[in-house]
Amino acid sequence: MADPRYIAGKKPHPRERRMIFRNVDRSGWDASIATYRKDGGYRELKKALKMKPAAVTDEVKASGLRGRGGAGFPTGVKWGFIPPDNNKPIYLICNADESEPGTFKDRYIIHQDPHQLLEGILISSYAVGAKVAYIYIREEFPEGAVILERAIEEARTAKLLGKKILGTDFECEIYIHRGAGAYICGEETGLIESLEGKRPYPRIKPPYFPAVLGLYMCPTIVNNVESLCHVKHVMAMGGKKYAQLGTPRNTGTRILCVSGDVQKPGYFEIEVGKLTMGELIEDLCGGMKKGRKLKAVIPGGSSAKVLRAGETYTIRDGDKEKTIGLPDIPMDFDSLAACGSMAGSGGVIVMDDSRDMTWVLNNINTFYAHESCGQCTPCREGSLWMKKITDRMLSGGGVPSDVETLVSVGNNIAGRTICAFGEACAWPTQSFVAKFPEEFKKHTSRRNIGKALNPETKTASAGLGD
Amino acid sequence: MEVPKELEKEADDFICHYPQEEKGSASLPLLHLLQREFGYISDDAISWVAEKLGTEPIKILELVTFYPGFRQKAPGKYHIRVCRTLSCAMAGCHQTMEKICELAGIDRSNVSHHDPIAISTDGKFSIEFAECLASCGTGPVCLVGDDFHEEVKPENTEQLLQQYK
Amino acid sequence: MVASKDSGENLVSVQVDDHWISVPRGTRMIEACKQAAAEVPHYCYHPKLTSPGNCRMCLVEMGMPPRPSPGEEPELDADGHAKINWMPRPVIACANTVVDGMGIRTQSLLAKECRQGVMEFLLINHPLDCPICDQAGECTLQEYSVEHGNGQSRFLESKVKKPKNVEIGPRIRLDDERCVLCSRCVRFSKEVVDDDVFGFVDRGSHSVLTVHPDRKLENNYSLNTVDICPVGALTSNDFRFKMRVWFMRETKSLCTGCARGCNTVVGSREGKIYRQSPRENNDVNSAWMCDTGRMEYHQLENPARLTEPMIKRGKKHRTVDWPEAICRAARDLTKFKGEQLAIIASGRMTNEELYLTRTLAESLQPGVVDIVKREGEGDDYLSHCDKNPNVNGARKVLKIRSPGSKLKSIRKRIVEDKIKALLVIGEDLIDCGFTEGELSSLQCLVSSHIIANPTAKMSHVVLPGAGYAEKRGSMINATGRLQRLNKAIDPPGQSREDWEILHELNRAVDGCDGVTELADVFTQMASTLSIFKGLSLSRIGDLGVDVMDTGETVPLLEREARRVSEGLIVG
Amino acid sequence: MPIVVQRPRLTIAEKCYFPAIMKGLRITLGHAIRILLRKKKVTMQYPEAKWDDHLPEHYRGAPALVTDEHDRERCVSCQLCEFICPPRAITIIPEEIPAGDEWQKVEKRPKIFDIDMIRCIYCGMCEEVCPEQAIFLRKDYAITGVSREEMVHDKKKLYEIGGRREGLVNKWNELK
Repeated sequence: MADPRYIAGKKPHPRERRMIFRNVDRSGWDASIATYRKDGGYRELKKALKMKPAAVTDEVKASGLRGRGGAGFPTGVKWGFIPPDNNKPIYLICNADESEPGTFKDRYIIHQDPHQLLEGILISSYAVGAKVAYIYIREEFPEGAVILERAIEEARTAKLLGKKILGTDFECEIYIHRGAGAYICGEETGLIESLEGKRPYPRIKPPYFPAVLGLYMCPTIVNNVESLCHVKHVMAMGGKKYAQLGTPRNTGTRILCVSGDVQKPGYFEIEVGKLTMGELIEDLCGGMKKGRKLKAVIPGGSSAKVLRAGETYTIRDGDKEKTIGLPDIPMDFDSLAACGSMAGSGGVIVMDDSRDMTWVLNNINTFYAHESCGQCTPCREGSLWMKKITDRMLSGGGVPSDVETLVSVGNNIAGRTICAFGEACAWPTQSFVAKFPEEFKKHTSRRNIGKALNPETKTASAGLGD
Repeated sequence: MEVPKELEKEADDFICHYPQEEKGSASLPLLHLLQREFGYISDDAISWVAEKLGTEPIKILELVTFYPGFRQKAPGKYHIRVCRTLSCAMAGCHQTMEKICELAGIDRSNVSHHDPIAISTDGKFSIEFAECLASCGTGPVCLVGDDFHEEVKPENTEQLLQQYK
Repeated sequence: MVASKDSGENLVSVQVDDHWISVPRGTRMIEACKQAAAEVPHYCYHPKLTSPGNCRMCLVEMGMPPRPSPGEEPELDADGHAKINWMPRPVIACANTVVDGMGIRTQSLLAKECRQGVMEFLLINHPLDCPICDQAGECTLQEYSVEHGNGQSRFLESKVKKPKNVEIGPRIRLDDERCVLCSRCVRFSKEVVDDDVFGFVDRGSHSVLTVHPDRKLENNYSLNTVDICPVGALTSNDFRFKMRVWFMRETKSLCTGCARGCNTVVGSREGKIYRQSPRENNDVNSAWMCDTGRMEYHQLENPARLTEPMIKRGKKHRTVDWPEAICRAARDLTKFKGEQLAIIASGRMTNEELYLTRTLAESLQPGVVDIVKREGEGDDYLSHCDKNPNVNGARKVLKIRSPGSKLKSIRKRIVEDKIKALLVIGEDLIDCGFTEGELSSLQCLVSSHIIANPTAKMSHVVLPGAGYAEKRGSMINATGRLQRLNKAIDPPGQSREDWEILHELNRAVDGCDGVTELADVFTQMASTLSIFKGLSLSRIGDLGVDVMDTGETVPLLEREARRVSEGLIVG
Repeated sequence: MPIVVQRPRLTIAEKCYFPAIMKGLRITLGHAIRILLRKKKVTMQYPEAKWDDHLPEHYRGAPALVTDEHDRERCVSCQLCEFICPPRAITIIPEEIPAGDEWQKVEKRPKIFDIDMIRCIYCGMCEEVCPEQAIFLRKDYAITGVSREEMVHDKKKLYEIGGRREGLVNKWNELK
């Protein structure tokens, strides 16, 4: 494989290490199977089919690959949860319901390199023993669904799908299932319910762990698009070699999506942990906008806790503890968790000093109030309550007790809901209020009561969950 | 409601994607088909899907009202969905929204949670805010029908609307 | 461990609020807490339905014994139990099952905070209309808000508006603002009566319970959803705004609508019944009953109720006092013997009444004794096709082999003028195919009814009886269970409990029957009939006892047992 | 838990009661002298003369129903007054406000609301318990009649006595 050439102006940054995004923005590249095969596509599938399924799983386990959807759970371990004595059909679901605000990596994989995803799905299906795989793609990607549909047709024609794949006994079908605009379908049990044609109410765990009682109450593996693509590269490199990428507990590469107030927002595939927040913002994104200073960063999609410029964190470096600032945080799962936030889905949202944090929180709260499925009490009632409080603050009706109420509502949601959405909607409130108390006080001080501090609020909330 | 033969055939193909006893799984695909055909999901469409899948109509109504992707009233000829989530909001989606409404002659003062869509007086455009469209690096973004548009700053809106005649 | 020594194979030790108890393996945490007298508040959990865990009210603190590494001995506390590692996150008690050595804290700070938080969330959008709401007084939202609520609201925003006063079926009204979205009604309709008509529309805080406009909630079990609704979201049109629950006296009784004999609670105040709802009995009706049965009590309010004994003079009835009526009836009946006399009793009578009819028959020596058969439509749930509540009683006490088989011959012999006198208890013969001509040819027709009917009109002596909720007694249902009927209200006017009427008749005919109160009748019955051996009216208890094996099963109970064995429900 | 109250220790003066008796006599004497000097009138020529103008705001006369400023019935017939009434003087039969009625939102109102003034003891519990501020004890105290029936105040009569009382009530409050 020759080193790819890229479209002018879209050349990857030298600090990047492109695996998943190798073919994104590549000149002369298209989404067809011919192009993909010319570049060595489906070779890894062939390689995997020569191995025992368990051996493939072992490779993935050895690679230390962690799920790229948000929780960072080791993929190989997840596969291992399927009961060994199972005699029901096994399903694999590709979670292409990328809806965490700030994350936009799946779009490029699906649009520009759909066969990479299909190959990843086929290898994974082989490993877990699934004969049917569904790609649950969000409704907001209509074009992506068409491209994947076409890719599946091509793969079928090329006998890479159906029975006797590549002349072996392995059989597998991949179907596209389009969502209809619900963030909660990114939660795996919510997604499964949605796929079953029900309201996507997440299931209680226990007893409904997908690997045991998943789709149609059969063992089901749900993996993110990026994670499944990584499987292909794990096969290509071998698990041990793959594990050498990145840092020991945070292996491989991952795609960071940067948006917000930086010069050059975009996507960057880096080795996990080999880049710090400061380098990401300054080197890869060209720094903050002119004349503006960094104020805050949400490092892993909108539900991750916000990090404030100027804060210091204590993280472990081997046996030692060290104190670092925001720009020094390595972009990996464990370091970000140690700093009180999370790597999540890799969506980095950067905010400069022109941003009103109450306004930002209100925007996030509006999102979560709109996306709460309404199944369980704390999230259903609390998400809208938090939004209403920030709405009122912005329109000049804040009262001093609001700050305390906001935090306590958040505390009453986090950890007490059926699914992780509870945390997702509570963490922004908890962290924003804790880290920018002066901004919230500004909206609730008696001096400012009655003054609508942000004229955008009206448009911002109109029509969404009032 | 008259469902064309080809559409019914397409629906049957979708149903085959799921195990025989789990026909309910095809609810979303079927609703997508009907919305593509008729522009929105009517009461008849709900009954049709329920009958086709052998389920209660309420179970389909549950889905239609849950997912913002389904509309229960006819949109304009071109339906615009402007992303309003954080990155796009920071990039100025609210100004974009205002500008589009101004150019297309849409009054959004009456939209509510239950009726988020506003239609232009000439019926050509309809608009609503959507949650994250997952292209946060190139905001503000919007979908016009199935077409995706990036960096729709207020100054680009006129050009955008002109593409739809 | 000490606990595992004395606990059997299928018992596990669980610590609830610092006390160790033993419960069967697979018990839900919430049930274990209940056994330890630490009631955990809940809304969505119902033992007869699956647990979705959506209300989050039953959050408790949970801890597990640590998993010791191989070869290592677990650290023990003073009681000899392994030390519990408490988890930082609360868990729901309704859907999780206990494991050996588990610890549950229902009163810890975390558990209390969780409850308080959930309570606040449930109340912020709930309307403050308890004065109007029928659920007030038996509303768990009210009860728990007193116990676990904040006392004051921090909610400064406007509440979410939802549909109110929605007609979702012929018998039920829905108020969505009161709904806490616990989904009990949804699950009941789907899981128990296979009528999946409920659903939630919209989402998030705007979620609304509803039915499809073309598919109403009209199955015959719909009112059970009102019972299990923990708040006042679903109200019964029949009971709506009629009476506040705290005024009502509750009487444990039976439904006499069919041979199932569903256990009920009758709510009454000052001589008027306001509602009848099911009472849990896992051998008869689980926790449910049909709508038809619930409405049975309305027959007692019939404006045509007979309230005074009457004697026919010429073509007209005139009211008389009881002694006169009884005396006349006894005198007339004793004129006839054997072939000339027939008794038609009813499958709606209690065992005691049937027994007194039997003793009466022993004195009067009638040629025929029969009851009227009452066949109707049954279903696959509870409703039985035999609409007589006590046919098995009639079989055992009156020794009737084939109910209703002799009516035809009675008619024939009336026409042939062989039967000249008839004693009818609780049945309208015109309804059973007798003609007015036939009845008018009788020389003596004595009948007892609760509502005026053509038979009463033809009778020479009319004795007003009591409806099922106005008397006591026992009945045997379709599956052979002996159960007790209790008196909720007094019979209206001069009308009397039927056993008293029969007792008086017996005395008038025979002089003495050794009975002073109802319990005596049962005692006599128990000494005569082997199936009642060793029993007394009080010993029957609230839930009844099995006295016969009829070979019949209850379809609904069988399905319930299956779901219990699959671990889907607690049962 | 029982609370033990300590008996106060009395002084000798207190134990012999004499100063207290003297104190009482002094007060009585004072009143007597003032009346003799016609400084204060204590007897009123009822019913020619009445106390009506001097009745305090919290006077507990006949209980009555009130309407709000829009002449809307405040009572929702929750029957709490009926429940609390110590002599059981109140009888309420509720009814549903029929569809199409202007105030249908409230859904429920009393069909019959009777207060038996022969039984009423003017305790004011009904006023205190009312969650909708619909029943108040008014200043009417001379309730008379020539038959038992006349002494039962029905809904019409109760509104007549009660009149109007302003202020927001829960059931009309959109926020509640």
